[in-house]
Amino acid sequence: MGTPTEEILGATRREGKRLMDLWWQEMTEAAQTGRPTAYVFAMGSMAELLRTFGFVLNFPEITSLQIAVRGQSQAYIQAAEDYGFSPDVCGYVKADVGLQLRQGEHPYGKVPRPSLVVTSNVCNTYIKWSEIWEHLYGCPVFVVDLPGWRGRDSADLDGETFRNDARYVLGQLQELIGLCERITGKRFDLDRFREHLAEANRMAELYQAVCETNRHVPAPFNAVVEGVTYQGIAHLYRGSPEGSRYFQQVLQEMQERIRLGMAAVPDERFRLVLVGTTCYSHFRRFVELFASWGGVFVHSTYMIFAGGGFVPGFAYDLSRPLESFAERMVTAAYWGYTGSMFYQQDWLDEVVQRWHVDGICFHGVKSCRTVSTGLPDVREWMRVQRNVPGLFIQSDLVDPRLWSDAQVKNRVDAFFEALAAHKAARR
Amino acid sequence: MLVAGIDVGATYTKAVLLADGKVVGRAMLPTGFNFARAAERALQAALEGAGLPREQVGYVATTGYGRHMVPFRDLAVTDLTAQAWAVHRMYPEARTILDIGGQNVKAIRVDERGRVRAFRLNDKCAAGSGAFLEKTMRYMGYTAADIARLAEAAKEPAVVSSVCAVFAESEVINHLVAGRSPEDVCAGAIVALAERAGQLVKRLRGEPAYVLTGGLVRVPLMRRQLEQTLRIQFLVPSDEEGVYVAALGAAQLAQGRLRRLEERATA
Amino acid sequence: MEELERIFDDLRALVEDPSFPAVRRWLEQNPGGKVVGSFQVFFPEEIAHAAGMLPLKIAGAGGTIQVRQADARIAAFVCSIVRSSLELALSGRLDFLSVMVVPNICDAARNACGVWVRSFPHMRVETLYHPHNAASAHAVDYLTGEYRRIGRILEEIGGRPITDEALRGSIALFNENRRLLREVYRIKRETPWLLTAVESYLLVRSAGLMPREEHNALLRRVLELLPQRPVKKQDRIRVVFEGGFCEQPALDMLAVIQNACYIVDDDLMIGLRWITEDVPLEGDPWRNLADSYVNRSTYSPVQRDPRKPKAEMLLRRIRESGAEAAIVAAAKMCEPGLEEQVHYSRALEAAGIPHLVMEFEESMTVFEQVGMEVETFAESLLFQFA
Amino acid sequence: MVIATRTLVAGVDVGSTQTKAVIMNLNRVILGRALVDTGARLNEAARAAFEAALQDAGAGEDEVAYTVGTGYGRFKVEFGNTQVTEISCHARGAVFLFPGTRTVLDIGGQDTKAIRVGSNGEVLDFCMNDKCSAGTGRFLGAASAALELPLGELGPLALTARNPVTITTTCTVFAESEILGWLARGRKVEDILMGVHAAIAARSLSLLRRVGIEPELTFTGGVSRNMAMVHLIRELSGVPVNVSEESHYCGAIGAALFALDHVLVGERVPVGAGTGEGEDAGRGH
Repeated sequence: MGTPTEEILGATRREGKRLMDLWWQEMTEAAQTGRPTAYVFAMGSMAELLRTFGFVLNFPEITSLQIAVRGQSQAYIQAAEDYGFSPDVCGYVKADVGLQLRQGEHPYGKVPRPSLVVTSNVCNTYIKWSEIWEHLYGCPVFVVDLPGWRGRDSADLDGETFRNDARYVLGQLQELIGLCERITGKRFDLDRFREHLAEANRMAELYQAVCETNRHVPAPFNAVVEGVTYQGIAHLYRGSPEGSRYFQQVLQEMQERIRLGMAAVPDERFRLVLVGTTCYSHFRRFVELFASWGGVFVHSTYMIFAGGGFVPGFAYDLSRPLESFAERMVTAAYWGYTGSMFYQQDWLDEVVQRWHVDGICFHGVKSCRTVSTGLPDVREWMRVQRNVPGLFIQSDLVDPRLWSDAQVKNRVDAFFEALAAHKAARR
Repeated sequence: MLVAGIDVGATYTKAVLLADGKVVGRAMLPTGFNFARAAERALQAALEGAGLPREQVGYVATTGYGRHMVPFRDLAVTDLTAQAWAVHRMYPEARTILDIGGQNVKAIRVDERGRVRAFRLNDKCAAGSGAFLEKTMRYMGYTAADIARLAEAAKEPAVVSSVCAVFAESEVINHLVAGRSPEDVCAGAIVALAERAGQLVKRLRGEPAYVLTGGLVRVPLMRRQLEQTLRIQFLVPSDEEGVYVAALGAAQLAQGRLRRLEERATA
Repeated sequence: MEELERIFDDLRALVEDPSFPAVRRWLEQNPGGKVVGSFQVFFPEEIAHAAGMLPLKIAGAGGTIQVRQADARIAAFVCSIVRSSLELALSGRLDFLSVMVVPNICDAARNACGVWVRSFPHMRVETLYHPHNAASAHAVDYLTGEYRRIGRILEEIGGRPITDEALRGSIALFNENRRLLREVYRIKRETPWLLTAVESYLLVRSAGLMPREEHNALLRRVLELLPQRPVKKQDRIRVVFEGGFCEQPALDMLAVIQNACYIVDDDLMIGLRWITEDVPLEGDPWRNLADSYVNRSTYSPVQRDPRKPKAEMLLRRIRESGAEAAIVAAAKMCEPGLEEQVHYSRALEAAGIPHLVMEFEESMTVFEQVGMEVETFAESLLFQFA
Repeated sequence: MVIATRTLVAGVDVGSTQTKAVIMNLNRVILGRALVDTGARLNEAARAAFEAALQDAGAGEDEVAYTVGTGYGRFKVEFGNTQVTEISCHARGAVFLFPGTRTVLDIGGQDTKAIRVGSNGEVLDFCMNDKCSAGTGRFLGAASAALELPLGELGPLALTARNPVTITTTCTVFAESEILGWLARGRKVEDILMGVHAAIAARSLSLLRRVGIEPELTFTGGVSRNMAMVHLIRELSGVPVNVSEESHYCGAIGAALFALDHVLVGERVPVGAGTGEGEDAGRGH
């Protein structure tokens, strides 16, 4: 019928798919033409800077999870284990090793070889992962070392610790620029860089606004369904006009959904926040286990890692782009990434209040120490200090062998049974 | 002069007697709690069977789980070394040996002289030993003797994909909860075990010719599955040979050492 | 030679005693003294020493205690050393700590730092970010600043300034300790039969468990006695043990290995031997410490330094120690160690060096499989049965 | 609306090794109980236990107004009316058996659960074992197999230990090989057994700590009949431990109580879980 509402509601999904396809098209072409490709990571991707040099950006975390969503991760992971990697090693890493051993043949296209790898230490495993490509391809690996949250010493943005960190990061960025110039043969274009920063500023603001819409009851989107697409686009298109345009559309759609009273999960009964990821090899099942009880995820830790750990209210100062970029990276490392990982309680506390959360699902990922170490401890803190119920389940990011359906279902069902009692008692 | 090889396993102890390189006696007994006594009894049984006196035994090599617990040994070697040696004597062309036993799965690469070049044992975590299969059977109310029969009657093996033995057992239970037949579950457990064992061979980067030993080679599905996964053909010793392979290897090694000692004494 | 045996017996008792007796002795002798704990791998203990405090290396509990309370806070798929170190604290065995520093070596340790913060509100728990971009021209500047930050914290807690003079004095003391440990490793390389793997490990590990002044005296005495030790050289293979940079194998596991091999070099407790040359005494001592961490140091899987490709460093370690083979171990659940293990074994294979790949856990008590693997490995190199 | 003749309710707990059924009247009196081995066919086990419990109660199936299934095989109680997880059921059952219960521990073959409950048996918080410390209950079965001793003898023998070994690994599979290792080293069977019990108790305690231990602590499930385990849990937790003669029926009792709620109140049985299908759902082999 083509009413405006339907256009708005359908456009986001179509546009999200188009942007994802576009990225794969770009990667597949680069695999043929040899256009310089940088491998980067979701957290601390330095996309704004690398875009200035025209690199194609490959996000191996995203390609790994897509292998799992396509239901093919087990074969890729097994190939990596045959190569020598232990069952205890990160599932993303192994899915990617499997991909590299297949010359980049991916269910969605072809992944080009890296001309450059840029990583941070926000997840220490990024560094070890990068070293695998270094061994396979002899490509340059540049670690942008981002010192993380150090408690009270990092609280003061005028303090000596922050200034020392920012100086270090700025120095490294200058070295990275030199490396990029050598690889691409292009001079660093500060004006172009500034444009990418401006786009990232725009997108950050819109992304924040989208997250905020989920404070509405019922929630207009599910942070582990639509939210995963938002995270993906935010990573892939940060610093580009497509990114800002997309989130403009998403925001519109969310406002429309709220206006129409549309809920992400019909008959929303329980509002949840997810600490960790879903298990991407059992993506639909994971969501269904919660949705069948009327449970919707209104937020997740990964929503804040996306797009570079956006810190509310922080924007690049375009008058001093590189310095501001360095400071922004340090701040993101403090609050967006490391702070939210091991000082999770403060962030959770705020989300529970502002997003009207009934319970927290902690998903321990067996092969990921970055997001999983200390989860029981945070869970206990939230229970004792804030009386917020928490569910603890375990499986993996992408390894289907670590998913045991009956165990997970048993825990989820029991959690909802208890949550129902908890809610009834509060009424 | 006789030499003896004694394989002191966790469940069974086997002894093999050699005279001039030929097997003249052998015996197998349950190990029980006392490894030294088990070794002594197995040796006695082999001697009695052959009608030979103890005094003629000039050299004893032990192998297996309890190899260090036997005070009257002259030499202790691991079962990998012993097995590799015996298999090499049986099949000089063998370069890769896969042994699927109750407690352990071992993949061994040997050189043209029967020496161990590289080896891999199953990660305990990796649900990859016969014990897992036995537990599965016991859980379903069957015994190890039913494995082959049940597996052959399977329609479609249930997928048991977990790496961890504990979860693998849960998976088995979950399959039964979901209504899968014991036949399919049994076959699924075998396929899973073959998968893990095959992975060891891959990790070792095995080369032909391949030899398959161990208690579970008698399960046809196991062998078929392995050959299919690895796209290879296995040489398989007879049941009799297979059971005594480590003890035989130890005895052969004992023979070699004794000869060397005698040469040294006469020189 | 009874003296040597007695020294090693005492050291074994010290290493296996989760109540940290040497620290308690020091506290009795220094009433009101403050203890600074540091987790693996490296911490500039000189700074704590210069602040008048006792630095203590926390490297897990091995199998000496049962992990009970820590498992309620950290999931079981995290490596043992992170959990057992926390257990030491939760069970009250580290109540004497004023400060605990957890360097950002890996994801598990970094997040465990948050658990320590939540669990011990009365202890000052700090994380320390060593540079992961060691090749950057800015790394030393940064690390100097980071060391000064730690210094400020210790000054605040100790209530007295850390003078450059005091820091230089501490550096000299620790230089001496590292020099003596290098001597121990020279003996391992040249005459491995004089010193078992367990004994040399005890000599290194104990450095982090007692005042360095005492430890230096002890090392000097041992080095004096060792050459006269009446031990027969045996026919064993010479191996390098790699994989002990963080979680430590149980003493009994080392004993099983040494039954079949001479370990002529290793990376056990590498943090205590991280700096490979004397730290200069002239100039800014803070900067000298930082510069030595970055530029006068060895390697481990948890430091990124493109100037020190780890597989090549291992090959060099093997070459320089005259080893014929390597045991490449990794702790269970240790992401960096397990990943590096793959590169190591690939490089060794390419170089044609026999090697044994194994996984271990500090709390292991059963070594049958380890024994079987090591013995088979040794047999394959040693015997020509034909 | 309750039909007059239907004055009974049933709870059927299909566990991984044993299936239990309980028949209860509207006055919360247990009239019949039965326990059968689960085996490979869960629906048959559920049926058999249900019928045996009816027989024990001297009642007919047509007298049962409502049946709740629980346990891993709860969706295989095909003749039942609804399903509730065993976490909720153990909580209800424990408070029924000991009204002062605030903390519940159940060591099962597949999973160990620690539950904190309110005075009406409602679950306030629960924790189950990590993946890498799964199957601790089954660990006793493994010990029994390795040491060739019947399950029932393990506890009493363990209590005679003088110098127990320490089993340090968390992983059940590794721990099983530790048993063999200690045997090979000639340690006494009772000392090894005590080590096994202590290891299970230590892991159970870490779960209890995650939910917070509040007296009274009630220990449910089959393992609660093991005296060594009860002794250790009491010692480590520092609180008295309730154990009922009926402890292995606790889940089934809880299920029957949920059934009773339904009959009396018409609601309160938590619903919404959908079906138990979903094995391999979303898995793309």
